[in-house]
Amino acid sequence: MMENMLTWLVFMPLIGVVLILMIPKENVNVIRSLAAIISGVALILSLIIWGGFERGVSGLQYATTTEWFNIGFLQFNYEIGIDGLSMPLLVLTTIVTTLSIFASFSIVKRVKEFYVWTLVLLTGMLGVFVALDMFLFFLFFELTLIPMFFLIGIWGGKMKEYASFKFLVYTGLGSAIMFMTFIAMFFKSYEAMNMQETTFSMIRMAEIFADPANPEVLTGTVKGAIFLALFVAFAIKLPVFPFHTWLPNAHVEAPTAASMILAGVLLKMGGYGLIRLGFGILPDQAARFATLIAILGVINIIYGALLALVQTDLKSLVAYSSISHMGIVLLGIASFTTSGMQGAIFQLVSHGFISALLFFMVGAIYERTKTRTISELGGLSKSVPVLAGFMLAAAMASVGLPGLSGFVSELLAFIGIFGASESIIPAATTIGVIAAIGIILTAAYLLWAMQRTTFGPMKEKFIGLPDARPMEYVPMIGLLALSIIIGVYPHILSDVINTTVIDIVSKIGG
Amino acid sequence: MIQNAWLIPVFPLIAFLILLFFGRFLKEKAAYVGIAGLGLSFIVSVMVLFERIGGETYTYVIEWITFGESTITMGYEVTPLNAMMLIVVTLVSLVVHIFSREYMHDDKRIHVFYSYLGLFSFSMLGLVLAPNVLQLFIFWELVGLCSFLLVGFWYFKPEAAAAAKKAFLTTRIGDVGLLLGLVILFNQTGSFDYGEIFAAVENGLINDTLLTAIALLIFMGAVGKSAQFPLHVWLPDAMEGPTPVSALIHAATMVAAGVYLVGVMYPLFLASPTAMTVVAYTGAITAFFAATMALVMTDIKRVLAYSTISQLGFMILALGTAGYVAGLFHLMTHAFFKALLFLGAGSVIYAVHHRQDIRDMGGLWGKMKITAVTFLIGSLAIAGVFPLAGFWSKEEILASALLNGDGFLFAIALVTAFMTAFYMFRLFFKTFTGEYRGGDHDDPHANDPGVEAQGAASVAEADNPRDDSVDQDRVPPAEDHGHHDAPKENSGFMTFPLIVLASLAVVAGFVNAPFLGHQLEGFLIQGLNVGAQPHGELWLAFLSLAVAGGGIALAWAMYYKGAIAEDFFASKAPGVHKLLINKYYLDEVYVAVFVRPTVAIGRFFWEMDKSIVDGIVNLIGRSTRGTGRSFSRGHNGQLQTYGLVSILGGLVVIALAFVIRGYFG
Amino acid sequence: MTAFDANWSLMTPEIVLAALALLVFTIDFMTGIHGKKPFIGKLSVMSLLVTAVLVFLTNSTSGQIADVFVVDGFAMIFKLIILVGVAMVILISMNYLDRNEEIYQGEYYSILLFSALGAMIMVSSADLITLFIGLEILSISSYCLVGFKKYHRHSTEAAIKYVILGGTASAFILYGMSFLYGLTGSTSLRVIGEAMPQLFADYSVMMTISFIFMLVGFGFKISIVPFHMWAPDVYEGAPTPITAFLSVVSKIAGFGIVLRVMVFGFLPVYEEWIFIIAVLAAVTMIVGNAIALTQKNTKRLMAYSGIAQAGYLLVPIAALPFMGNFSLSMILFYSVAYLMMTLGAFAVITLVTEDAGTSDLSSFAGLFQRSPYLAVAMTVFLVSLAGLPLTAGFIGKAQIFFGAVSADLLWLAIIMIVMSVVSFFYYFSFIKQMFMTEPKANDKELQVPVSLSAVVTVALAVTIILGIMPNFLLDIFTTLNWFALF
Amino acid sequence: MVPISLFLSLAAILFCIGLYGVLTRRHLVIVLASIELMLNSVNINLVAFSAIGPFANISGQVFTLFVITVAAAEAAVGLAILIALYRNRNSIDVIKHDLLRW
Repeated sequence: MMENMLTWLVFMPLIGVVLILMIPKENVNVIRSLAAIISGVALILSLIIWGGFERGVSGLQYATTTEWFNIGFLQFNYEIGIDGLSMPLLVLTTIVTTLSIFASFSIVKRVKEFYVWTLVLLTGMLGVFVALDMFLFFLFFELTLIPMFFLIGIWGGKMKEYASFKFLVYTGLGSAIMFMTFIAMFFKSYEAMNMQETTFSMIRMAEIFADPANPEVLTGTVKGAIFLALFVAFAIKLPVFPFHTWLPNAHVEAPTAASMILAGVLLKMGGYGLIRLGFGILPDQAARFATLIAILGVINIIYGALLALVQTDLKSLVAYSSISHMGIVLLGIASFTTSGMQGAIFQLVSHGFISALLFFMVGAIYERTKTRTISELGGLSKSVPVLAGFMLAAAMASVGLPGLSGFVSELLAFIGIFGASESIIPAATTIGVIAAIGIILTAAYLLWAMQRTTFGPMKEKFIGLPDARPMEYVPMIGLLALSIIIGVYPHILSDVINTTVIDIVSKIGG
Repeated sequence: MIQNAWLIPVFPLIAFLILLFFGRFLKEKAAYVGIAGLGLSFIVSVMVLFERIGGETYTYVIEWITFGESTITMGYEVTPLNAMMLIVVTLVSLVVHIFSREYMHDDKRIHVFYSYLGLFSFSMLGLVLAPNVLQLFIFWELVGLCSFLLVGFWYFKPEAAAAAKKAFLTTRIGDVGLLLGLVILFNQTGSFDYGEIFAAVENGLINDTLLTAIALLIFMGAVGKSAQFPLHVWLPDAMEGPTPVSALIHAATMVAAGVYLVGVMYPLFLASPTAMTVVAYTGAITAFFAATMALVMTDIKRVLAYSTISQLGFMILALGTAGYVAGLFHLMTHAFFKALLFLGAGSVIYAVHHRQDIRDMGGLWGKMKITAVTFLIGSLAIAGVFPLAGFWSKEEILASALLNGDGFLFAIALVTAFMTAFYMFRLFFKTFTGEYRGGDHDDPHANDPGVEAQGAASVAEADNPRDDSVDQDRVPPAEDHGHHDAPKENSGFMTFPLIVLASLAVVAGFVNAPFLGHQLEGFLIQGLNVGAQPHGELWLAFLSLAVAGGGIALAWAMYYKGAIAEDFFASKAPGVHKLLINKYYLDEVYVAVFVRPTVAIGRFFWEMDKSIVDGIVNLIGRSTRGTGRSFSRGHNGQLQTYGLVSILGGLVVIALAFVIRGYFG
Repeated sequence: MTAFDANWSLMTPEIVLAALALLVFTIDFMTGIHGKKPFIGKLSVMSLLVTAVLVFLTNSTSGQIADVFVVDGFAMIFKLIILVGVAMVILISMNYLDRNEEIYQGEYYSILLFSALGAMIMVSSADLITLFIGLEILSISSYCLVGFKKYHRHSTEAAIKYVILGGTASAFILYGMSFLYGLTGSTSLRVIGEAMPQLFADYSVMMTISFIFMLVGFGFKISIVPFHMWAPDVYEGAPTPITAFLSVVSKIAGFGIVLRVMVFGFLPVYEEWIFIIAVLAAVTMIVGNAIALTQKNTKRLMAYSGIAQAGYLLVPIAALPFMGNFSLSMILFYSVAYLMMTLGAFAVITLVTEDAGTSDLSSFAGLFQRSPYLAVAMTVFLVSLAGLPLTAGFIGKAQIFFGAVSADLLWLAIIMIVMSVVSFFYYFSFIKQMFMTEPKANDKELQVPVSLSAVVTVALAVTIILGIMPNFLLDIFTTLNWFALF
Repeated sequence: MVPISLFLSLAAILFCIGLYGVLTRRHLVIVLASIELMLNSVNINLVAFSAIGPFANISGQVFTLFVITVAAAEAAVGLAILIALYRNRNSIDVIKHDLLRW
């Protein structure tokens, strides 16, 4: 059981899908509870894995490999395992999904399908984080595409079709680039090993790229091109300017629960892929392009923040804030320091919770007020004090207030970028200082938004709005508590991550 | 007990948590929860202080985060400085808690108020106890959050909401500098612990340029938090918060955190002469400009706010001129008398039905004896009259400015001291002497620039007729307070704190009085290498007294006696007056220089995002579709066209084979 | 070797099928021309399945008849695809025919059987004449089938377009063939192939023209751009099951002969045509996908989709000289995948468009509410066509992609994958209609006939199984003796 | 002896004429006839190669017979469809049959 734990975890939601399919769609409450139970079981499984995860041990854990199928000499394996990088994200996925299922209890339209797609999505996301075979990774990566397309397309807002298609085609393009790159990597590694070895294993691939039998094959140009292609593929998902434009559309139109998952987990797949594949397999190229990545990170931070500042729709404000926050991830990984790398991973996790909470709050407020336009809101602290309070807390977490998880990641990322070696990023200090402006801008747009929505005189039409329902407390308290726990005592996360981070960074020699 | 110093912040935290979860059931009783929490904290603080004076010390840390080989720890530590600060914070916080019991009792959200106060006390005490500068920063930000929450406590007032945002954002600018400074410092020293940082500084591990940069960045944090020029603009606006909050946060404790920060990082600053100069000049300029603005303000709280800025400038000036003890000593005394003044102001405001304009007051001496007397003590203390607390500390600051050798700084300090005495007594005389000018008109100065836009609060309130229960700070006090028109003394909940603070304002100065042997100095500098502390000679004390006396006399002549017309200076130099009334137009300048362009850039980028970045994406989509559509035009239903296309296609293929490949000739 | 020495038993499946087709024809005569005849449909399916079993059995004795007719692994797989395909088309047709009484059912089935026969002969042929005969049996049957709704204006218009353009294409093929014959003196592909390098050296212009004429003709049959113009019109006008037939059976059989001709005839001179094929593949993928984006008619959309898919299938042909058997494996795997997903999709389309009375895309509106099973199955088919993972289409495409990269056709591989992403758009617009649009007010729950749901189920199962465990099929391919002639 | 190139040229010319007819004539019967013309040009080719080609043998003539047969079948089907079309549309003008397009 222990060694197949990950497999159980990944495919458990599919069992849930089968169970849900057997329930008549009229039994809405049964379906809802079942979905919650299934995701809860996944959450418990992931926590058991978390508990059994050995700290301070380098390398993979819970790893298994099984031959899957082959096309000619191409052997495809079912190879999974986790390390300190994927472990937190795995738990993040189950938590955010479980809470988003709680958050979606207010959905009344086509309930059965909703949970089927959510659970399929859960399998895809978990699979992405455990897959160690590139082909498998790609499969799971793509598997997340369709459920999200449906979640946006069926339960979305006015422009749902545009948004869902844009999401599908845009991120589909990213996946296509990723696939091409994987194939290129495969062939180059094959060639580099003098046609003696074929592998899709990320682990083996990293070894081959580090120490090929035939170094002439893997020239700097080839590796550089591969790295850039990987970067673009994941940049679309993360998203990185200028590949970000699908995100606001998708977020604004998606239903609350889907937004939570989209911002909470799906974007993280981009960052995860970048670290796992880009930095894990091609550390030298990552170092070579570190400056570019750092600059893009800064652009993301500033650009996202500036756009968030002028949004008129609360949800798109949060969406742009996601773009801004993902810049921190880029900044952290580009620094090639343990702190920066850890900051990036912290940011992935922390933003997962915070953005999910923000989207949930926006969704809850929209559900009551029927508007997301900032200028039409106001005085919510008066009409729905609990919701407004959590909204404010979420905004503060997003601002990066110490004691909440966002601060830790920002701190680490900044320590990273300022500590970046001169040989990797020449103008690290300048980049860091510009990025710091983003902190002010973040505070500006979020506080301004809070001033205009939760503060101010209460609007006539918002009198008597119902405040938070008991079921809504689950995601609100859950997400905020997690953010606080990580913010107050980040050690629980850092002792899981640290060894892996040291491994990644040590590949470039410090 | 010193091992249990962690209890000091924990009591308010528990109070906060209790009020957060059960506050709505406690209502007014919430106040007692808060008071109890702070009371316990205060008791523990006193015990800790005595043990500390006895020489005990204690540090406790746990691992907070690990990355690579580095570990950051968190914990608590008791040093002389923070032992002193613990007393100041818990004491002021306690009296403010007590004061608020009466001041806020009509507010339906009193439990929320007390929970915020609890959170603030927790954060401020955590800040003080921090054993490393990162932990300090963490609590530094948390007190900022509490300030935001408390300034915006009456969030339904647009001005309060705006002020809260402004307070948070402006200090955030400084905080970013501080954060960067810490980050660079960490990368240089590998630690956030004070000890290791100072060791690195002493051993010259950091080069001078970087050291100066770090010091200045850290100082940026202090500038923001302690409302120093040019980031002082938030503090006057923060007066939108309830008055007890102003007393606690925006006079006694949080705003002093910047000074405290410079204090705890003092060895770092000492190592960089450039940084010290910048610190000194910032302090001096702030002290002076804030004082000039305080001269003309007519809102009682704003006068006090500018006075606070000015006094904080004094402290910074002292630190910048090597007067380590002088600055921190003034921090302590100021905490007491400024809290006293604010609470006194609160008492007055409460009594005059929530008017804040001093032109609507007057003649309160006889009506509110305790308030008036304590207010007078506070005013005397801040003016620096012997033997009150302010005298001792201000004298030391002047000494430090003088002995630093920069005559300019000394001159500014002296002029500012004069202005301090003047504007405080202007305030005192206008408020407590003469005829009571309130009662018969509602808000005569609503459009007066002196009250400025924030005075429009009562206009905004008209939009919210439903806020009757919450917006008690603005409603006619008839049914609320039980006193209709004539102001009268408030209950013991309000006067007791005044008396406590007044006593302290009288005696606090003696802890470092020369004739008692500079006890505080001996306590504070133990184990620290902060250089010899400057002490003035006797003539300086007399000069200081004379200046204070001059200021008081001028105020007396103008506002009590009427010997000089009140608008004497205003009419002589209307331009200057207007400039001061409008606070040097700094707010407008900031809006024009920073806010508007940022928003404009944001708009521009947004347009660009929609039209170019996303435009290209959509264009690719559309053009693909357009290509498809144009291709499909070929399918016109005519089979002969189809044939023709195929044949032409075939010919093209032949041509391709012939020409491009070139194989076939 | 004379004709009488030959091992005629190799032709058993064809002979049996011909006999059975005639039997069906005869029974039809005897039962009167009008009316519903479900038993004939069943009989036809049985015939095809019997033939398929025979095909499978005869494979153990691979060989050839006088360089004219070969039985080898390659032929077997194609024949199985054809037979299963036609069987599924018939199953789809049964319900369709009951709704369209103008169609004479007996004739319809027997002609379908004859077309299957033609396709089988075609893929087994090793001789230009056999090849031509097979091709024409298939083509002429197809002309008839397209025009089967003879009182229907679209159907007859489609038929006349098809017959004229198809005839012209045949003429092109023949004209090209005539030179091959003339310059080698043989119609045997093996002989031609052996002589080919010398021919190209001696008569390069003539051979080029000959090759390209044949390419134009074959290109027409497999509808590659720019010889694809007929396809959308004919697909749209034809009875829907026939559209399925054309887009699957006819096309795959066409690929069969293209491969035969390429492998046997032109492989020695691959340098001359590989680039042309690659360019045609690229153009086909681009144009097919681009036009498909704009389509609102399901059948027409599927026609362009089919064109695009033909482009994908051309890629391994361009990679053939480098990849050899692997290329064939790719083509066959993708053919099987294509057969299943396309026929599955057409099964749904047939039912839905017939029920709605229009083949507009909007007829799919709210299908999920009307028949969840069909909608989900259709989604799987479309996802597979789009090439998303865990479906046969993905594995097929991935293989082709691998092949293309291995063969240094990276640019083609990139076009292919980008065009796959473009195809998301129109495949998912079906899905959008099914799941995200409310059904029209008067649309009731859809009754799914057994035959049709059988087709859908089989197609669905195969699509998913091949997507998850492609080795079911791939392992068979590795054991095959592809070509008996070499 | 007449060189084979003449036959081939004749065939080519016939093929082109046929093709031209297919592509330009508006009368469907003539279009069908033009296809026959193209097929017949193939026949000329085959017969010429069969008789005086570099590798003259009988296969070409056999091929020709098949082509003729198939052409007949094709013409039959074509005409049948043409009649059906005429019944439906009352016209056998090529350019009027464009219901199916775009």
